Parts: sequence; structure tokens; C-alpha cells
Amino acid sequence: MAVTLKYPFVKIEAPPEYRGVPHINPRLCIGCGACVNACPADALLRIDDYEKGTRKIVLDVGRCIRCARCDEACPTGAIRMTRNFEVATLDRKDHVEVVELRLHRCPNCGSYTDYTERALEKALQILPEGLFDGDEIRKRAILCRNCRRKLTVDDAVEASREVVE
Amino acid sequence: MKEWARKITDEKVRERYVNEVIERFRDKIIRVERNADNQWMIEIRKEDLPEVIGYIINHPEWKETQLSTMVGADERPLRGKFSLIYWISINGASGDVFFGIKTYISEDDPKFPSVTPIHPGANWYEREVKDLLGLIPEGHPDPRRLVLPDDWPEGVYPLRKDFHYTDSPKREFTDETKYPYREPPKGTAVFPLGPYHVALDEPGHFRLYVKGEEIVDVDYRLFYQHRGIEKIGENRLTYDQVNFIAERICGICGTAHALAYAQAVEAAGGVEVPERAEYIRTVMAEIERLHSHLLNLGLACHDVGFDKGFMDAFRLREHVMWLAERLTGNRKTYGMVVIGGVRRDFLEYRRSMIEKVIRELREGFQKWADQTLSTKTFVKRCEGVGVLSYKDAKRWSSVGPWARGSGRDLDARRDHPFAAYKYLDFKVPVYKEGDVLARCLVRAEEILESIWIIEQALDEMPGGDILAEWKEIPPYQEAVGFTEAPRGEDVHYVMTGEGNRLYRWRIRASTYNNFPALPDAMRGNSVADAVLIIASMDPCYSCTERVQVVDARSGKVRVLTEKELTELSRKASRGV
Amino acid sequence: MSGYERIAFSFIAVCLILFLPPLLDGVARKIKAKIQLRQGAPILQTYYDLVTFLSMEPVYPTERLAFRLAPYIAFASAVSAALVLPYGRVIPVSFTGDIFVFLYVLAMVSIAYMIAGFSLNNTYTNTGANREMMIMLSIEPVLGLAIGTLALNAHTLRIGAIPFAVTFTLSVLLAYGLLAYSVYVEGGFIPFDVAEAEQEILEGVFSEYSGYLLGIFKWALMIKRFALLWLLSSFISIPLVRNIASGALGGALILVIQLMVLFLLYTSIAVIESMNARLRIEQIIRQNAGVFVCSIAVLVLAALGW
Amino acid sequence: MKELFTLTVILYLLSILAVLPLRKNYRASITVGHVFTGLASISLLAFTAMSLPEALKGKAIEFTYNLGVAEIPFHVDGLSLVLCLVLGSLGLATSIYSPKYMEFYERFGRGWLYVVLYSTFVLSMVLIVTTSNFLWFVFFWEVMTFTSYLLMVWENDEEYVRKAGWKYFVTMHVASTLPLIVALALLYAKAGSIEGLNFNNLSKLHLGPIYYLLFLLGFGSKAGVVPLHFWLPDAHPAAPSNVSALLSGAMIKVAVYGLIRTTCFILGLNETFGYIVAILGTVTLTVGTLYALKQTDAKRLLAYHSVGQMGYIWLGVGAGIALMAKGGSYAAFGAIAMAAGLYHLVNHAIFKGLLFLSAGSVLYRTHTRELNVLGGLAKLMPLTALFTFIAAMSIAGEPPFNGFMSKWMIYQGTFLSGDGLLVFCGVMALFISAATLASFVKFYTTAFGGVPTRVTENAEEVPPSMLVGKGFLAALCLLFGLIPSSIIPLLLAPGKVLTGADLSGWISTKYWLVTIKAPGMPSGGETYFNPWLLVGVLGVLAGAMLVSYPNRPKKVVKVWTTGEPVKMEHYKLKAMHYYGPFEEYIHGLYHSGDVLSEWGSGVCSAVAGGYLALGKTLLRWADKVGRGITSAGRWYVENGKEVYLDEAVASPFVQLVKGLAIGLEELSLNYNLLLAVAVAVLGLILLILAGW
Repeated sequence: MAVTLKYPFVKIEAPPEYRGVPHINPRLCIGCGACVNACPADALLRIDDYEKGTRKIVLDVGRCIRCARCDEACPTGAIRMTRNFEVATLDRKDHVEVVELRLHRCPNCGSYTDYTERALEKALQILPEGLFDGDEIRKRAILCRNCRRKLTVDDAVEASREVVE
Repeated sequence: MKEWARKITDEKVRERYVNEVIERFRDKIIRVERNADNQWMIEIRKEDLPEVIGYIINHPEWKETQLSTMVGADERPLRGKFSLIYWISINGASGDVFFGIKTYISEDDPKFPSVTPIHPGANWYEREVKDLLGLIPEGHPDPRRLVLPDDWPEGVYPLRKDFHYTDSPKREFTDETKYPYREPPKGTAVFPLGPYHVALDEPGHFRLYVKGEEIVDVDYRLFYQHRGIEKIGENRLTYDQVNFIAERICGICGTAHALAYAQAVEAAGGVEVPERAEYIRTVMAEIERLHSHLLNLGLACHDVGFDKGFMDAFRLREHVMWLAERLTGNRKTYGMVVIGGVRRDFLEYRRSMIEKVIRELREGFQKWADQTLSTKTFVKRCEGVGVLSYKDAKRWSSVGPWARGSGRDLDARRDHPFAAYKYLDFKVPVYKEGDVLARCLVRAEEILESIWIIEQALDEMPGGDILAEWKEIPPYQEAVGFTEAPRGEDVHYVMTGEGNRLYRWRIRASTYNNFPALPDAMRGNSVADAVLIIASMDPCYSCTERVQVVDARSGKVRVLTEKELTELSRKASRGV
Repeated sequence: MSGYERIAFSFIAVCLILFLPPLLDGVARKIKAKIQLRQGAPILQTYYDLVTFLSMEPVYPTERLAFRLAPYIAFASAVSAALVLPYGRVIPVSFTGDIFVFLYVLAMVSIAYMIAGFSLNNTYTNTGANREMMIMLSIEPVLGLAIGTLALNAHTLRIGAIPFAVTFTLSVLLAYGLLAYSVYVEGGFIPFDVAEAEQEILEGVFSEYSGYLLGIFKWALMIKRFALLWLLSSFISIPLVRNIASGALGGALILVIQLMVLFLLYTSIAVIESMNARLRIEQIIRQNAGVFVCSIAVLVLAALGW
Repeated sequence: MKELFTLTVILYLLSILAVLPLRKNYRASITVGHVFTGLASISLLAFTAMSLPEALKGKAIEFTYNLGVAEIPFHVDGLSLVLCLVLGSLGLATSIYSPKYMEFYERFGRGWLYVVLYSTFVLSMVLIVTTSNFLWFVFFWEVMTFTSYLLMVWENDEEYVRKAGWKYFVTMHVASTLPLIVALALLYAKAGSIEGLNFNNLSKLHLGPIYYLLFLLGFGSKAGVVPLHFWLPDAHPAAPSNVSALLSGAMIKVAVYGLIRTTCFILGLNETFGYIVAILGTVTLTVGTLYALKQTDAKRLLAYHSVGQMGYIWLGVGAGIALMAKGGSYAAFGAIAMAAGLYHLVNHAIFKGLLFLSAGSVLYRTHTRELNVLGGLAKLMPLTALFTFIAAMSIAGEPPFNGFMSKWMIYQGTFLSGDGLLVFCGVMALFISAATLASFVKFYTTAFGGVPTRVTENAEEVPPSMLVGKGFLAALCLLFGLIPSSIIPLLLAPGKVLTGADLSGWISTKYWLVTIKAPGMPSGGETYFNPWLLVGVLGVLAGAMLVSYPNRPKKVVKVWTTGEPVKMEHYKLKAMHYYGPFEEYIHGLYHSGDVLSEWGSGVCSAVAGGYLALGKTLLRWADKVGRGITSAGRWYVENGKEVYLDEAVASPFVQLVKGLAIGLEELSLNYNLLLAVAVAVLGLILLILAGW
């Protein structure tokens, strides 16, 4: 009536509540970086490359403390705590997950913005209908900050000009 | 609130105490301020430190006073000065007051009179501010390094604000930088214990000066893996993030730390915690106590070779671990406590799980206790061993079962009611013998008390929210948070800052106050009992780390293969 | 006794001496694991450990011969001592028939352990050696009284002859008890395993041994335990069948019973071990001294002919 | 055969004469002196070897020296030869060892005097064990005591040496010489003539139990038997190590010889007496060894072990006497037990001599004998370490060394005696054997184990001549351990003579196999031991393992200090803390040992008081004579710068008086004078009895 098991020769299931190794679902990840901001242990990194126009979300399970803050912060449910707890490995690279996303390119000036295409898509998706002028928002959202500011200033100037005239 | 809690937190008693201090040191006090419900800050000049602190701590009527923590802070960006706060608490049945004796120290003259000659419990604190802030305690009997490694250069103080947390000063290890251990007393040999020793789960070094097997004197050294958590907390992390790092200060009593931190911030920021959250916090703290005490009792058995008791205790502990896993998602580092409440609620099915486990545990533990205490050889090994007298326990400001085994009647749960303890009934077991057996018995009784507390908490738990909304914490507020961790009182001091960040965070784990008393308990005992005595203090266990080597030339982190690792550890340990 | 019987039984004996002890250790470990409600290591684990040790190069902390040769001496002594015990009706290599020589040769295992331990500047190995010596000191008189009682009764000190000649009186039964106690203490079982206490002194002298030196030394200690218990088991089993066992078949019968008693002893030792904590050395000394004083009465009984 | 003996005596005398002209040259005098003593020892060994066949037949060699004024009869039988063997081999070893070793004492000068004393001392012992007249026995006994005293206080600038010497001097005269003198007086009164004091004449007399008591006292105190052992641990270490070797190795054995010679051969076997001797032996071995366990002074430790090992010898001899007296089938077994005691006597002489010489070697190179500060010598003095190890294992009784063989035989003699009391004595002997082992594990490992300390780091191996001396003894340790048949027949001779029993059925020694049979033993119950086969099995097994797992350290690493550096000097158990808990536990026993020792010295001083009172009454008339002698002595000392040939003969005696005076300065003048008179009275009695 031994209470121990012949682990690792038998498989052990973690309970449903278990906070195991986090895993990013690359299909769902929009690269917003909310998880990176929430992570106390710096297990998640955001690496932007404005030359190539890519954003990498890097998850290093070796640094992860399983606090599940990322899980809570993620707007799309892309990063989830799995029930896996067996992380022993001889190669540290096994601990690293990378999600690479394309950064949105400003159609106006052609430079890369600091948000991804998917984030933009998602933001537009969850835009409450009817509250704003959808087309106006959409027009502005796809621009980079500089162009948007410029557009706003231009619009304002134009509007004031209209007022003046 | 229960009757006993009302009595202890009686506002009139508190006022009387505070007034007495103010009366007596009227001309010496610069400023008095109430920081929180039970916390008063008294500012004095640094010359008066020993007198005021000596008065409070050795007050004949305020039983069980102790130096709860001492904080040094670099307040130069704010006031152009360093500050020191000695937090002294009044415990036991006398009342519930924290005095923060604060003083400012200018940068030009970074010296202050040491309190250690009056109260040895200040020993480590003062050495620590010397190491980390460069404030020099004058008249300190043991001014050796405490925290920093041997090869850390002189004059670099990591906790000063002008030291960035990523800085790494150039370090050079020479023979002179070896730690200045005391010379062995005449006719003794050295019996080094640790940092690598099977029975020490923590890298600490004890230098037993032995005559044969008799321990004549003890020198020690700790802080082999000082992680600089406070610095990270002050620089890199937000309030919420700190909570999870705080939980990982210790692998055993994480919740106690997280709770102490959360309570400190809540006290500083005036955040009200929902009652249900308080109950859940209490249950989690008690579950943690259960597993910690079972672990410790098991290890005590293991250290004397009684592996049946060891395995049985761990088997019982496994129930608790399982329960924790179901309740919080992990066996340890529950991640339940956040500022303003808790993260997960106890749903109905979880509640019944708790009841089931608690029932099994009570039966199993009673059987275990019967079996262990009727094992003559075990009792023989524990009886009369490692005696810590009441005087020594008080002298070193010891806390927790370590102090309660020596007759100190203090318990933060009862003396400074936090979380839901004020609504619950429980006993605080105290034994006067001061030996290992007394400490084991304290822990054993506390296990039964914890079970009882959990049962009450489950019965009385109200409904409602589990997390309070809070928007902003006002900057530069100071407060301490305190919990009764399994090893004793944990105290976290926070000084809030701007930009959702702490200005100063001071962690004081219970072992910090218990450890310096170890030599007193070990002197005169046998080498055979050394590890047992150490285990009976229940020192903190550091989390395991992954080995990584920084190649000095390329500055790159190189990951070792298994073979290299084996070879390297062999070389390093053999000093080849 | 025919030559074939001699050769066959000697061969079996050598195999038992060399290869049975790790199995016994494995059995004891398994029993302890079962008592502690664990799965425990496989019964053959001790063999695996031994093979691992023996395949590894040692790391030497000193060049001293005393340290380097100690495992070999210990091994040779343990095996030599075991060789003079009866297996069935055969004593494989009879350089002596005398119980004292057996004990002294067996003590050389401890001496090798002590000299090795003391020959280093290391308080751990020193303490281990120191404790080993003190245990030996404290148990020797009890062992002496047990043998003395048997000698008074059987009028011989020959290991092979005592169990055949002994008549079971009260004193002899008590002497058997003393012998069992001495064997238990000498074998270094819990609560008397202070010399190799892992948590207290990092297994004493073994803290400096590694690789095949450690393997040989551990093997030697296992053989020493085997020899001690085989002595006890022979003393118990031979009188049981001494009247019916004759010829080669009788020898085989004795051997089988010896083995059964041995396993029984090991099992009960494992049970006692898991029910106890390790004692401190001064407690062991006090206890053994108490046993000694009480057991003087056994000798008195024997002298009176009871 | 007689010629060889005469040659021995002459060589010893020659050594005295040869050094007298060399008084100015310290080293030369000692070397020359020891060449002669060495030759004398060889001649003594040759004599022993030649006489062996006779002794084995149970016969004795008898001859007489006629000195004109007196006749000295000699009777050399097996018992004497055992002692001759001891004296010869120890004498040879010390003679080889001493010339180099005595350089250590060069600051004291007087090398020639040392040789004179040494030769006199050894010669007196040779004569004690061979003479067959009780008067001469006592005379030589006194010479032995006196010369040993002077040798003991050689290092007379040390306070403790003078104190220990004085303690020895007083105790020996009160507790050893006095009972013998009394016995002599009583016997003389009975026998009526000097010839009547010949042993064979005495044995025809019917002598009462008082003689047992007197001899027990006289020889017991000399042998250091508890409670009269208190002087020994102080006295033996005080002497230079080579002399300590002789004191512990030979002199106290002579006391055993005396005991056996007088009580067994003259008085006759007595069972009760045998039990008393055995019990005294058991008490002695227990007390002596347990005290030795806590010593940290190398030589003091060895001295306490001398007490302890004497206990073994007494136990063997006592059991032998008791069993032989019992008669019947036990007579033969008793002879074996006595042979066991004698075996241990020989062995103890050899290994204890070797141990003292080793301690001397350590002292010679490190100038200390404090085990607490020694360490690491095995690396620096490998051969000394090896010899010490052999000796240590011998005394600890580990097979296949000689100490084991004799202890084993003592166990056989006691455990198989069928007598509860003797069995219990055997149990204690077995226990103390472990204590001896403990003590010598400590002795060896503290001095030779570990890394060199500050005291020892500059030590190097001792000169070859010292090594040869020790090597000779180490070889004997192995010889008597591995080939017991080389000596057992000789050891059985006394018992054979005493009982007249045929031992062939009881003990057989075939080459290296010893088989013993005891009374009442069931068939097939004989115990036997074959050391060669043991060595063979051990060798094959260890060798096979060594071949399979070769032992070649390619790289030596530091010892494990659990991760923090520890200075090596602090990382070793101090000698004083070995076996701490055990010693603490038996402190009650130590206490009772102290009480016994106090009791012994109390009795001794009471007797001394009475003796002194007697001396006081004689003081008045002896005063003048005493002063005369003293002033004459002083005159000689002061004017003896240029010594003429006639004075060369007298000078040693003058120097003796001077040495005595140095010793006497220790106590108050009154006490001094009293004792001087007491000694003078003693001499007077001797002279009167001798009929001069």
C-alpha cells in the first residue's frame, strides 16, 4: 500500500486548477505586450525590429515564476497556463517560446508603427459600434503616431480655417 | 471581533503607551506621527537612539517587546539625508503597538551610535545598513560584513539610490578578501557545517569550534545567495508585481511574505480589504503553516535518522500540498494574495475538499504524534538539546516557535490581529523548556490549532467581494505589514513612491531575527545535534538556482552542458 | 566429509560472502520502504550502486597509504573473517577455528576505517572514526560476556564446535540475546549507526572516499554485517538441526536453515531500524555500559551452572 | 655456554672501563660504550640460543662465579632464558639506537657516566634473572633500582623529572626493596647461611603465606601493579627514551620474573595466590589502559600502557598459577596460560621498547612529545611511521602481529578455564584490548596522520642507526607474531618444570600453526590459529582487489571543508579530544582509579613514615658517619678534576653520591638527611647479612 508512485515511469496528471508552464497560442497572440508589462519576473520580453518590421514576444519558461499575471492580462487569451509541469531539459533553448508578428506599416509614410497588424485588427474589431464615427477612427488608426498627429493637426488647421472662412 | 482581539487593540491602552514615551522623552522627540492603526512614528536625533530604544525594549511592564525590523533608507533625493527607522513592537497580552523610532543621518557624517550593545537583536540590522547604505554603527561589537560578498569593493553601497540595479562593480577575489572568521578558542578544532552539507537545505555556514564532539563556540556566515530583491522591488517592479516577487522570497512561507507586503501597502495607502478576502487569506496562511510545520517536524525526524517519522510527516504534508494545488493552482507559491484582496475565491467544491483533507490530516497527525513521541530514541535525541533560554530568546528578539519553545508568549496573529484572525478563536502554545523537543511540541500543537482555525474560518466565512478596487497609492507614505509566518513574525516595511513604484521596501523574514540566537542554543551541545538544532529553528530555504556562468571576456551567458557542470562543480568544491 | 562436499560448499560460501550482502541490503531497504509506505528502490538497487561506484575513478584527498589502502584491507579482512564461518558443515578457509580470531579479523575492518579517518585533516572523518572506536569500546565487554558464557557452557571457543556442543540453559539463552545485541551494535544499524551518520557527519570517513575506493569500502562494510549476522544465524540454526543433520545432505539442510535465519534476522533488523532514531554516541555508551553491568549476571548464572 | 655468559658480563664491564678515558668526548664515549653493550647483547642472545635445547628439556645450566670474597651461584632455566632473550634483544636494539639518540642530551654532558649507568643497569638485570641466590638477587635488585633511578633523572634540569625520579626512588625503596629485604632477613634467619639462600635450598623450606605477601608487594610495586602503579607513569617518561624503553620493556618484566621465580619455584604453586595475581592483573590492565586512553603526552601514554600491559602479563601468569595449582588436567592447561603470560611479557618488551624508541625518534626530531601539537609525521618520517604502526598494531593485539598471538593465548587460558572468575578476567582483557587499540589508533594517527603542523613541518627521518635499532624490534614483532612456534616451546618450559605435566596433548605448535586443547573440551573443539594462512588469505584478497582496482592517485585534491576554507591546523581532532564521550562516561572509573592510586601512595608513605622514624632514631649516631661520607664525596667532586688511574675507579661512585645529592636537594634538608640515612641503613643491613 505504498503511497508513492513509480514516477517518472507512470504519468501524473495535474489537477484542472493547475498553473503550469505558460504557453502562447501564436494564432491568438496579437502582440499587444500586455503580458510583458504584467510579468514581474521578466520572463516575457517584447523585441521590436523596425528595420524588418517584426515584433517578437519571447517567453522564457526558465525565468517564469508561474504567477499567471500574463494569463490575467492577455486580452485575447493567447497566453495560457497549461497543466504541464515537466520542464527539465538539458538545453535551455527548449524553454524559450517566440511568437513573431508583423508590425503595422503606416500607409502614409511607410514607417513601422509600434503595434502589430493583429493588434490593430483586434482593436478595430472590438470598437464599440455607434459610439464613434467608425470610418473616421479607422482612417486614423491605421496611421503611425506621427502621421496621425499630423493628420489631427492638419484636420484641426483645416477645421479652424473652415471656421475662419 | 472577538473579545480578546478587542482587548489587545484597545485604543486607550495604546494611547497610554504612546503618551508614556512622549512624556518621558519630551525634549528629545522631534516629531510624532501616527502612520496606521497601530503604528506610530517618532522622530529623534541619532544621539538619542540607544537611550530611547533601550527604554522601550527593556520596559519592565511591556512584556515581549522586540525589535521587529530596522530600516535604513537613502532619502537623499527627498530630504538630502539618510534615514533609519527602528521598528519596535509591543507583543503579548500587553497591547498592540509598533513604534517606529526614526532618525536622519546626513551624508557628511554617516555614523550613528549602535544599539547592539544594549540590544543584541540589532546586530544584523546595523551591519546590514553598514553594508548596503554605508551608514556606520559606532560601538558595534561585531562590525564584520554581513550581506555583501567578500570580493565586493569597499565604498560601493548597493541600496543607495545612485547605484542602479543593473550595475555590477568590478570585483576581484584575493586571499585578503577571505571572510574574517574568529580564531578558534584554544584547544579547539573547527567543524565547518555548510554551505554544502546534506542536512542544511540552505547554503549557510556554521563554524563550530569543537572539543571532540562538544561545541564550545559557534561562528557563522550567511547571505551566500543574497538576491537583492529589495533593490529590484524599488526599481523595476510595480506594486502589483512586487507581490509575486515577495511571495518568492521564500520557498516555504511565501504567502506570509506576500501577505505582509500587501498589508503594508494597504496600510500605507489606506486600502480596505473585503472581509471574505481576509478569511481566504487566513485559510491560505494556515494551510501554509500546516505544510511548513509538517515539513519541519519531518526534517527533525530525518536529522536524527528516524526516517519512518520523516516519511510519515511528508505523507501527511502531501495532503496539504494537494489541497493547496487544488485551491490555488500550485503546491507552493500560491499566488493568492494581491493588494486589496485575493485572486481566487473558494468555490463550494473546493470548500468540501478542504473539509475532507482537514479531517484526514487531523486523524493522521494525531497518529503521527503518538507514534513519534512514543519512539524513545527520538525523544531521547530531542530532550534537553539545543536549549535556548528565555533571556537569550528575548535578547535576540527571537520570534515564532523558536521563541515560543523558550517561553516567549508572542504570536503576531494574536498580538497584532491581521486578516481574519481577530474573528477567530485559537490558542498560542508556549513551552518553557527551550529545547528541541519543546519546539517540536509547539509546532505539533500549532498544527492542531491551524486545523481548528481553518475549520472556524470555513464556518464563519462571509460572502461578498474578494478584491477591493484601488486606484492610486499616495506617495511617500510609510507603514509596516506583519504576518505570523510558520517560523514567526514576518515584517515588511514600505515607503510608497511615485509612478506606481515603491520608494523603499524592507523585508524582514522571521529567520532574520531567529538566526543570531543559534550560537547560544548550540553552545555546549554535541556536534551530532548541530543540524538538529539548526533544523529546530527552521531556517529559511532558498530557492534552487540554475547555474549559469558569465564569461568575463565576452560578457555572454553560457549555458553549461551536463558534463561540464559535473566537472566544474567537482573542481570548485575541491578547490583544485 | 568428502572432497566434493568441501569444494561445493566452499564455492557456495564464497559466492554468498561476495554477492549476498548487497541483496540483503536491498531487501532491508525494500522492507523499510514498505514500512514507510513508499515504493522504495528496486531490491537490486544496491548492486547497481555498487557497480556504479566500482566503475568510477576515485578522487584522492591525500596521498597517504593509510587512506589509500584502507578499503582494500577492510575488504580483505571482512571476506577473510566471513571465510572461517561454517557454511553447512564446511568452513571454506580455516586459518582459524577460533571465535576471537574471527572477531579480531573482523575488527580490522573498523581499524582500517578508523586509521583512514584519522589520517586526514578533516574533522568529519575524524569524528566518524572517533565514534566507530567508541562504539567498539562500549560493546566489546558485552560481546566478551556472551562468548564467555558460551565458552563456560560449551568448553570450546571454536566457532564450528560451539553450536554443536552448547546445551541450552538459561544463561546460554541470555548469552544468545547478548550476542544478538552485540552483533546489532557492531553492525552499525540504527540507532547505532552514528559512525556513518549521514546528516550529522556526512557519513564520517566516507565523506572523503569516492569512486571505486568508496565502492570497495561500502562492500566491505556490507560483508562485515553479513559475517556478523551469519555468525549469529549459524549459532541459532545449527543447534536446531544438529541431531538430524549428517552427511552432505545434512550440510545442505544446515545451509538452507542458516540462510533462512539470516533473512529473518535481516528482516527484523530492518523493522527495528525503521522504528528508531539514531542515538547520540554518549547515549549509546551509557546504554551499552548498562547492558554490560546487567549481563555480568548472565556470566554468574553460567558459572553456577544454570 | 657458561663462557658466553661470562663474555656478556665481561663485555658489560669492559664498556664501563672503556669509556672512562673518554670522559672529555661525549659522543665518542657513548658510541664506544654502546659498541660494547651491543656486543654484550649479542653475546647474551647467543648464550640464550645455545642454552635453549637444555632448557627445552627442562634442564637448567648451573655454574658459580667465585669472586674470592663471595660466590655467586647461577641457575639458568627456561624462565631465565625468556628474560635473557628480552634483555638481549632490547639491549641490542637500544645499543644500536642510543649513540645517535643521546646526542639529544649532549647539553648535560657526562656521556661516560651514562654508559656506566646503562651498563650497570642492564648487567644488573641480566644477573638478577640468572642468579640463584636470594641474597645476590636482592643485591642486584637494589643495584638495578639505583642505577635506573639515576638514569631516570638524567634530564635533571627539568622540575618534573626530578620530582618523578624522587617519587620513584622513595616508592621503590619503601614498597619494593623493603619487603624484599624483610623477606631476605626472615629467610636468612631460617636458612642460616648464605648458601642456604640458594633457591633450591629455599624451596625445600616450609614457608608461610607471609612470604607470598612480601613478594607480591615487592614485585608488584616494581611491576607497577595497581594500586602501586602511581609512580610508573611519572617515572618512565622522565627518562631518556632509550632508557624508558629499557625501563618499560625490561625492568618491570624482571619483576614478573621475580614473582614467578619466588612464588612458584621457591614457595610453590598456590591456587588462591594465583587468583589474587590474576585479579590484580585484571584490575591493573583495566585501570592502566583506561588511564592511558586519555593521555596526550606520548611517553606518558606509553607508560600507562606499560601498567596496562603488565596487567595482561599478570593475568596470564596468575591464571597459570591458579590452574597449575588446581592440578589434574588443569595443570597442563595452566602451563599454557602461564606461557601466554610469558609470551605477552616477551612481546610487550619488544613492542613497548619499539614504541618508546619511536617516541624518542619523534622527540629527537620535533623536540616535543605532546600529541596535541604533533601531526603529519608519516610523510616526513616514513620508516619510523611504519615501525610505529607495526608496534601499535602489535600492542593493540591485531593479527598477525605478536601482540595478538599472546593476547589470544591469554584469552584461551582464561575463557577455557571453566572458571567464572577467570572468564570474567578474560572478558575484561578483551574489552581492554579494544581500549588499547583505541589508545594506539590515537597515538599513531595524531603523531603520524594528517598534514604536518608548525611543530613538525621541518622534521625529517631519523639517522639510519636509530632506524636499524627500531627495525630489529619491528622484525621481532613480526617474527613472534607469524612464527609462534619459534618461541612457544621456550615459554612452556617453566610450566613444564613446575607441573611436570606432559603438554604434548594440550598444545601443539607445528611451524606456524598453534592448536590448543582445554580440559572438558568436546571432540573437535580444539582452537587453532594459523597466522600464515591468514596473511595469505588477506594478501590474496587485498592483492586481487588492488590488481582489479589499481590505486594510483593521478591528482590529489584538498580535503572537503564543506565549501568554506578552513585552516588545516584547525581541521583535525586534537589528541585530547579523542574518545571524549567515552572518557566522560567512565570518569567514575577514573575517580576510583585515582582513589586506588591515592590509597597506594598513602600506604607507601605510611610505610615510609615508619621507616623514616626508624631512621630518625639511628640518625644521631649515623650523623657523623653520614657527614664523613658526604664530605669525602664533596672532596672528591671538588678535587676530582685531574683523575688518576686509581681514582678513575672510585670516581663513578663519587659521581653517584653527587647525583644522589642532586636528587636529595629536592626536599628539605631534614628529610634529605633522613632518607640518606635510611638508604645507608639499608645498605648496612645488606652488608651485615652478606656477612662482611
